[in-house]
Amino acid sequence: MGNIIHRIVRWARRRSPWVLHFNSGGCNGCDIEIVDLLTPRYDVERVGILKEASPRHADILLCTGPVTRQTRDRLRRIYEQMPAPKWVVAVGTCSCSGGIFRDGYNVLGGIDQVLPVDMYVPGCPCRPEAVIEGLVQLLEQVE
Amino acid sequence: MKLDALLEALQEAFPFKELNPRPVPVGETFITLPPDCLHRAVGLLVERFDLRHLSAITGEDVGDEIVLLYHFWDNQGLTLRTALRRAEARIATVTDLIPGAALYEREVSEMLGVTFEGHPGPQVLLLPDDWDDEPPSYPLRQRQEEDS
Amino acid sequence: MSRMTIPIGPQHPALKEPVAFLLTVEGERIVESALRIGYVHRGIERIFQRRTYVQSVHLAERVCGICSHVHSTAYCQGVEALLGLEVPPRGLYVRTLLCELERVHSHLLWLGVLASNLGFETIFMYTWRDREIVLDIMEELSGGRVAHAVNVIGGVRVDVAPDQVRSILAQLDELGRQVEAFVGVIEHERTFQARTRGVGYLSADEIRRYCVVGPVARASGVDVDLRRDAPYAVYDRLDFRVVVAHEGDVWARTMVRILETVESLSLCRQLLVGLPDGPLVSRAPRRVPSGEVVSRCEAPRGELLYYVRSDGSDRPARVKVRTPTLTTLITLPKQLQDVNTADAFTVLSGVDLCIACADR
Amino acid sequence: MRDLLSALFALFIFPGFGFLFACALAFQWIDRQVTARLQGRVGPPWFQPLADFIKLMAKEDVLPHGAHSWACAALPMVSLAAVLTAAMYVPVGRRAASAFEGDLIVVLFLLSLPALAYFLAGWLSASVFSVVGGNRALLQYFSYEVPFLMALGGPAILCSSWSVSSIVVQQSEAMWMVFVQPVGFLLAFVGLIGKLKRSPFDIPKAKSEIVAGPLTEFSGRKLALWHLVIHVQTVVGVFLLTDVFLGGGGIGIGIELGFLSVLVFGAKALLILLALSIAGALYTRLRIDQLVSLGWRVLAPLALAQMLVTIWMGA
Repeated sequence: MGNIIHRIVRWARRRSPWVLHFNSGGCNGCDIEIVDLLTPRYDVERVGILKEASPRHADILLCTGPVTRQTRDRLRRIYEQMPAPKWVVAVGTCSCSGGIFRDGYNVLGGIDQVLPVDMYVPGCPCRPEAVIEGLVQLLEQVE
Repeated sequence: MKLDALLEALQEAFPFKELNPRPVPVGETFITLPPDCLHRAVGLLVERFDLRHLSAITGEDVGDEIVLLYHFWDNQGLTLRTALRRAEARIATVTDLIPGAALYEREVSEMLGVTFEGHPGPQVLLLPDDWDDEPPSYPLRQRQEEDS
Repeated sequence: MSRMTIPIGPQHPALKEPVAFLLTVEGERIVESALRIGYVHRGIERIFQRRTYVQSVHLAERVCGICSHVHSTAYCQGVEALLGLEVPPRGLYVRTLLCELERVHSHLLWLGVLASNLGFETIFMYTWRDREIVLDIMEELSGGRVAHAVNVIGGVRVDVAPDQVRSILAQLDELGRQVEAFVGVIEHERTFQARTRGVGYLSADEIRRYCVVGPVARASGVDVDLRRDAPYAVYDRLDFRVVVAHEGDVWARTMVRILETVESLSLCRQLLVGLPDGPLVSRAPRRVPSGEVVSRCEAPRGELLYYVRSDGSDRPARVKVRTPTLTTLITLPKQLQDVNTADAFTVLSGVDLCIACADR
Repeated sequence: MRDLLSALFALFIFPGFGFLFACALAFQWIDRQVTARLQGRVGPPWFQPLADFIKLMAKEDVLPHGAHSWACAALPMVSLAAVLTAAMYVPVGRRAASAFEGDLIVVLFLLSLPALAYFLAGWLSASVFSVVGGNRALLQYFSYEVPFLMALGGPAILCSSWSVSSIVVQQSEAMWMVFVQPVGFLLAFVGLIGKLKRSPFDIPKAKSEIVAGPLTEFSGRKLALWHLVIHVQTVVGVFLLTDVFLGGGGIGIGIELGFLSVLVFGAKALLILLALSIAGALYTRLRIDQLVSLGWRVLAPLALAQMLVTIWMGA
């Protein structure tokens, strides 16, 4: 019985990933590609992805951009506000490593300097297909 | 913009200063002024020539001096160049003449440590609130590169 | 009525980028607003000083993801002027073509964001769907949807083949029809008008006092456009109209932007049809003679200024970027005064904030 | 024994909780599909609402510091109970199991309970956005509720009965109310959009303004229940309009359809749902002051006029 419930819940989690998008210091390039995911060509609602507004409703935190000194605490707080189970996806090269901005005086580096990252999606900027692929691969690992 | 008339008027207002007008690409004219004349000069541009569009204020640390460039524009560019002594980087604000300069001045102020006297709200603009203040460090000042 | 403080941002669904507004409201009326930017401040002007001139082209494109090409255009134009380098006409045409495509993309994107913030999801979906056509064209030309890496110092690195010209013209015609439909919606949809008319009003005098540029200025009757007033690239060889409106509200800004999109599409056609033969790029030396330059371009959001000073080495001594959003930010407290809380988001969208540009 | 079994069946399976739950999920899917198609998208697969529901049920349930914990837990339960109870009196194709004279009033009352719970949830969940959303929800309630009640009162007066079931029965012998009272139907439809907080009246939960309104701080199970409340409310609201204005499961003068009437009823309900989705996709969200003025300057006077005409006709 427990096994069946476990499998049902896993099925539901894989099919209903609600994402929250936070730009922690990016250039907008990845952000508009993430918003693009919602629009007719990519339409991620067909795989159950919804872009949520409140951290409390979200399962996956999609981060773009490097972490700047101003956004660090906010990023942590948003992560803490999300109910478990939750995952973090770093979208874009600068959110993976700091990228081109890594030696800026106000930049701390990639998202993994602040939060545990579950999936890295490189690209500058990431294509929407790459973001979808990253999410799908993340969901395949969901238990 | 009537550049010749403008230069003439400026020279008339500051008879003993060397204005050094020189063309700079692309379509810009640079005029040099001492810091204490700048506010009056901007006032003259705004009132006599209706030159109200200040595109930007560039600040640069060139070693012993901090250079400020006030980029104006009215169908062609006019830049007022002034140099402050690094030890005492202060200049009168132009926000009373051009309210739009408020953010430019705040940025120059935090990046280079220039004090704009009379600025209505000289808080930091881009840097974090906890940017290390003791001793003051300014991201675009040159000495920092040598330190790090 | 009791006062309440509503913090908007840095994470907020209406904002694609982190920026914080503190709205003090009485009921639904805003009595005070405070603005905090700098969340996206990466210190780009400092990073410029550590990169060579060639690397800096790449960095200039990353100031902003929406108007990346115009940033590198302004930068390259400046460095080319320092070098005294003549860009071949074909290179200038391609560069201008990308500038105009980018304007179309930026304005459509903006219209979608405005509609989404107004709760008009359908228009958001339609504008972004049609924006894909522009992205396809840009991808076909450059290989990049958002960042193009088209500009190099001395010209461009991509060419437009004759069969590409034909296919792009066809795609532009299709897009033109869609844009006409949007014009109709903006002009006639009553709920849209109810939400945008009279909201975020700025007078021409306020525009001048705050040195505001771009579509926001043009929507208040201030007739400035660098493409006409100080032609760069090949704008002096093209035929276009500068769209000006006089209402000064969000609706006028919408009209200005969407009609500008129509103009931009016509500019793209002119550029493709009149594309001259010849090389794309002039060879540029790695070292730049000392000197300084002020380079201005009309970005989708208005006047973009690059100041570059060279000390004769292979790295720029100083690159200053003044983006158009910095000029519109300062008007926000004025625009937000005494408006309804719901309209605050119309106002914020209406000026087309690009925080990445403003913070650098 | 048989009576008891059939009562239990009616309560839990059809047209009880099980049926309503299935309908709520189905309606949500249809709504999302239609909206997606209108926007040129593909839309979610059929099991999406179920997956969302299970996932939320299995998620951690956190509340911010300062939120009223037992109230936040009780409010969605109470609302769910209210809308499920309301459904007991709304006939689905056939006569409602527990119909009695005056049940229309009960249904209308039970349907407004969630609005009040929603407002309270906003006030008690310790977030600025929730409070603003709660305030808006209450203001909105006062704008749509009066015209909505008066619009539904019209058919009741004409039929001289305040029971949904007998209004349905009377329509099977005469014309559908939508033809007798088109204005009333329109008002009830607009009122329903307001009641369900759907676009363009999604003011209390305007995503781009106040995040998710009163639900901003809810997560996990409580959020799942809130979503269920909203969707069951949609189902009951649509069923109510179908019954009162479209003649329930009947197709015209005096023909008995038996079990088929459920299908006819479903088809009519789907039409209303479709109209709701389309209306949501076509307009810009109004501002709360614009809605209040629409409610009191346009809808309420129209409803009043309709009411007076109805009484005059009936007399």
